[in-house]
Amino acid sequence: MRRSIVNDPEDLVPEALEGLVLSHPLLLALEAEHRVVTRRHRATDKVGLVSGGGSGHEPLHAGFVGTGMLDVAVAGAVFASPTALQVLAATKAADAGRGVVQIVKNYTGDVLNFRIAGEISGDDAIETEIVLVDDDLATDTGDADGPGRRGTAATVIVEKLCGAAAEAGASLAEVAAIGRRAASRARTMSLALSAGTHPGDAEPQFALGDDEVELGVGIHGERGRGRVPFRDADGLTELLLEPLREELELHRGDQVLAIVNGLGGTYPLELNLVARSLHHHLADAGVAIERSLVGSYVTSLDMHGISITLMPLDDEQSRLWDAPVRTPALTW
Amino acid sequence: MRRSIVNDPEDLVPEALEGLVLSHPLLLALEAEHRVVTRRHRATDKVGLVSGGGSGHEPLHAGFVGTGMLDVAVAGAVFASPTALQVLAATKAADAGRGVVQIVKNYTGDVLNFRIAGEISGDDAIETEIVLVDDDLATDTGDADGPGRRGTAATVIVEKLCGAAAEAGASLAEVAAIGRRAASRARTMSLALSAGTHPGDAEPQFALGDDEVELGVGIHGERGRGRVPFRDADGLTELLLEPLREELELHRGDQVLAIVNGLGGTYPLELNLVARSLHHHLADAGVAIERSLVGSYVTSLDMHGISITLMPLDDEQSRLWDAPVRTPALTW
Amino acid sequence: MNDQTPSRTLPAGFGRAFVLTLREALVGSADELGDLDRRAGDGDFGTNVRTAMKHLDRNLEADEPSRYREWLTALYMAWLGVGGTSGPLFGMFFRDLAKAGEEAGTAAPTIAQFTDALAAGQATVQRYGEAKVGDKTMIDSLDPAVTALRAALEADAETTAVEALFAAEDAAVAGATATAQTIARRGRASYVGDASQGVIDPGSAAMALVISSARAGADGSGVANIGWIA
Amino acid sequence: MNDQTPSRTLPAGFGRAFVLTLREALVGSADELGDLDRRAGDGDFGTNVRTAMKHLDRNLEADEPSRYREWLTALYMAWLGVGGTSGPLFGMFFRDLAKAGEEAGTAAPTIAQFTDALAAGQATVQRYGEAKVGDKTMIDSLDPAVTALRAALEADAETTAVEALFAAEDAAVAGATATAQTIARRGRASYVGDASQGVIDPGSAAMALVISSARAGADGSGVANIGWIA
Ligand SMILES: Nc1ncnc2c1ncn2[C@@H]1O[C@H](COP(=O)(O)OP(=O)(O)O)[C@@H](O)[C@H]1O
Ligand SMILES: Nc1ncnc2c1ncn2[C@@H]1O[C@H](COP(=O)(O)OP(=O)(O)O)[C@@H](O)[C@H]1O
Ligand SMILES: [Mg+2]
Ligand SMILES: [Mg+2]
Ligand SMILES: [Mg+2]
Ligand SMILES: [Mg+2]
Repeated sequence: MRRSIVNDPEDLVPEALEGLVLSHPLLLALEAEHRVVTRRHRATDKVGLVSGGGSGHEPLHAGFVGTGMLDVAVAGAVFASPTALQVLAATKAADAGRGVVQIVKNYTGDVLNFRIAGEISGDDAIETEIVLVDDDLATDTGDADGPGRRGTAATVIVEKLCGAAAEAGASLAEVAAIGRRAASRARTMSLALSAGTHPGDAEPQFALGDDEVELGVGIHGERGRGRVPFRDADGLTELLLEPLREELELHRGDQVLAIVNGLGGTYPLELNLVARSLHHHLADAGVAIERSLVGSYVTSLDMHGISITLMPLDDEQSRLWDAPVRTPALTW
Repeated sequence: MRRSIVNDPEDLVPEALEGLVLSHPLLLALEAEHRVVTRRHRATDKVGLVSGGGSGHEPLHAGFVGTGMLDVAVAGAVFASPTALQVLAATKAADAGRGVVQIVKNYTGDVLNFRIAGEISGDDAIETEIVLVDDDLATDTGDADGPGRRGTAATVIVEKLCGAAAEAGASLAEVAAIGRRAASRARTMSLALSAGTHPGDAEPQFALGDDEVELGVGIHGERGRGRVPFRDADGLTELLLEPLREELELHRGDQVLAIVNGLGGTYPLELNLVARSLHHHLADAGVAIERSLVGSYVTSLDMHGISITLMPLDDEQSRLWDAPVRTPALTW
Repeated sequence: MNDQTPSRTLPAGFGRAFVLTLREALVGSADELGDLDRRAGDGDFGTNVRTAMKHLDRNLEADEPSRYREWLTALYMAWLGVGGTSGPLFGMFFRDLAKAGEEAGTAAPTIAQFTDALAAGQATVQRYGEAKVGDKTMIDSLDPAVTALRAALEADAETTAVEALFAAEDAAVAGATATAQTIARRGRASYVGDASQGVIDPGSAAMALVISSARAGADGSGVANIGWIA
Repeated sequence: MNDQTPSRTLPAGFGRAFVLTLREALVGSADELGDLDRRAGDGDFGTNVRTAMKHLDRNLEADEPSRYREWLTALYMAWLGVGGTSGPLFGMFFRDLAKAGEEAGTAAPTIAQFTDALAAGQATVQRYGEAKVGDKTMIDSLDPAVTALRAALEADAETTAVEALFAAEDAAVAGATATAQTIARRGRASYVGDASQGVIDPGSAAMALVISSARAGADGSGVANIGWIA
């Protein structure tokens, strides 16, 4: 049984946003009515960047608002899309006259509400482009009619690269192209040893047997490719890496950006073990991890699990990745 | 039951350190034999700063190695002090000719091994000063003969302020004085809703009833002042804040540095709720949070709980706090 | 057919009457609509309807609309602030209805403008929601309503706007009740599979209330037909 | 009293014999020492002893010591690499013993130098560990050993180094066995309270093995007395 540190669960998201903004008074500002977090000092004369989605994935998205990354983040309830009206307010807040790129994880509700907000913001002569993030390899069914792959941890890469490009003065089309390229090249695999627990609930979203691992789990506790036997850190890492290597057709000499991501209830010792294992496995295959991020960036409440995201990296992407960023959750 | 992402539990700490260093190749280097993490590029002509202690508190300590903070961190097994020999190796590695400040959390084993390493490093003409961190108000018995207060999250403040002073060229005595002043002024209170689970173990370190909160818990799962009834986020925040306000004698117009720290299994939504509540409570009392840090910085494996650290802040401390820092876990 | 003939104009104050009638109808059937979504969906539709109407009240208070377009704008913005699939779809649907007031100025739109707007709204809902007739969605009452409305207006130049709207209402209610025979292929209800059989789709029922309210706004009665929902 | 008289010098090779004898004694009683710590402590002392001896073997391999000082340095560094309270305390204790070789050059220290070193080691252990006699720690065998050694050497100029070390060994073993009657006030054993009653303190037993090994290193037998531990 998990008890949550919460007041009225109804107020969780607005209170948490308020707490975040109070903790970063020089960096962030809050537009409380629409649960929109903006930079404290709005940027001028650059392409605006907005993202958002359901809550429960913190630090995504509001933790990535700041110079060099998002202009605006908008938060829905836990695991629920923000409404079109919220996204509209967020999109308007992100506009500085050069158009707005909307970075959207591929879930029906999010896509619907962002598309609608984009259409309506056209009334105010705001140009928008949607960049869809759909990196979750576990949901790659090849079915053109289906909802497509889910969006998960690659969102951080897309937000970072687009953020750097926008900051450097790229046009709406250029920023969107950079985002789409990153999204098309990044893939993620996830696994969970236990599910997260909704604030206010006592029981986790699903239960696993002592010997089971949920492979390909989603960040809302959605089921994945199936359950496989539990194994050690090196073995778990391989479970995630193998399908990624195959899908991305990684070869000796390739360079990648890697994210070893905790799903919320994973402690740093565990993440570092997976990072180590990933380095060894890829080094054995002659693939160099040129850049990496290890931490809990795209979470699913307190789910105990990990995801690995890999993206083949080119020089332009390296430059954009290395560009300065200053947000609550990512700074360099 | 919690299962851990681990290989042989015996190898957990060295493997995790390796993973950390592999993930920060430009920032960190590993001296594997003694489980010592150093800056990749050793500083010259400055006072050296070393800290360390048992593992399981990540990102403490190795996560704070880098420019503007620690030169070296040394890691014991989970919740066990590093040996004197490890600390000796770490102290030597931290020396750049101007002496070494050892930042030590107040636990018998840590104090013993750091003192011994300090004494022995005198053989190599290395001057050392120990700064003892003993901020845990729950263990303030007033008993001069006892082991004194435990050291917890204020370690981050001491490491940051000393790091900035050392980087700016302060002398051994000056750096130590800055550390001791911070340690003497900072106090922490912690609570847990559930205990952490040792890697390799299945059961958490202690069990609480559905209506119980362990108040004043230690970062190794030590018992605190006792158990109190569960309550909401605002109520839990008050539980921690009240004794701190009394001890620090905070008055209208005072300025503080605050750390809202997760103990490992607390998710960001929860931390932000506590941060919000702390801001409101202190604002009502006319006390300004001049600087703050909200995150899981000093953990106890996956313990679900929080600590609040407060330190009255003067101008010199603000300047040192604001100075640039670049480490895996803290960068600005 | 001349829409400017008195029998084919919608009355002054149509916007107000339409929106307020719909408000009453939705508030009055929110429990039933919620139950339907609980039986064959994820159960949030009642809450979504209530939230939309709360937003509507707030918008009406803040904006004090007078023209048709302003009334419908208050309605569409209310729905866009709601979650679920119904929020954005109804929002965009009513946005198209609002546009019908663009050329009308202070007057109500003509029945032809209103009919075109309903058709545009249907197209928008289908563009975003990708539902076809028979998928057990709001389209299943909207599509026959639009067809019936057009047919009535085109069949006989004497048919009044109110008569045509009665025909549309009948078609909408029939379409909605017929969804009980189908299995959901869109929205959350599609996850429950066969279990949706036998249950009226709540979105199609709500859409029928929309048509019913338009009729009641036009005929001056100010009361929609809600008794058939259960 | 003249320490340079043959009867009061420690034999050439004393360092080697002392350290290797102690190694045998500790390895041979690690299980028993571990059991004692399990009964009245936290149970890690056996592991700590074994780890120290593993480190010792590695150091001996790497450094190939020849002088007394080098043998004792290998020993003290081995213990400093061990956890628990015993690691750092034995480490600092043996460091003081190593210092006795500073002036001795290639020779062994004199028995007077060795005695002073034991006393210095006791002072260091007490400075760091803050234990008094009677607290049920390694001090309870070390303190009487040092006293007996000094007394034997001072009482009679004819007493040989070996004779004096036998007296010290007897006192150390008696001190260690007597800890069974006391309740721990230092170290992890202090947490178990009265439960430590009836159990010999493992650290005091290990310290008695140190004195025993010094005696065996001096008398050429090369075998410490370990049978009394249980
Ligand atoms: N893709 C779609 N196209 C048209 N209408 C839809 C679609 N999906 C759901 N609906 C309608 O929305 C109604 C449910 O609304 P609601 O409960 O708010 O959304 P959700 O299904 O996301 O929980 C359904 O009864 C159906 O009429
Ligand atoms: N403060 C102290 N001073 C001297 N000796 C001590 C002290 N604390 C413990 N010891 C000795 O150390 C022995 C236990 O060693 P060990 O098990 O390695 O340490 P720990 O008690 O930390 O688990 C005890 O039997 C006792 O003789
Ligand atoms: Mg629903
Ligand atoms: Mg729903
Ligand atoms: Mg012990
Ligand atoms: Mg111990």
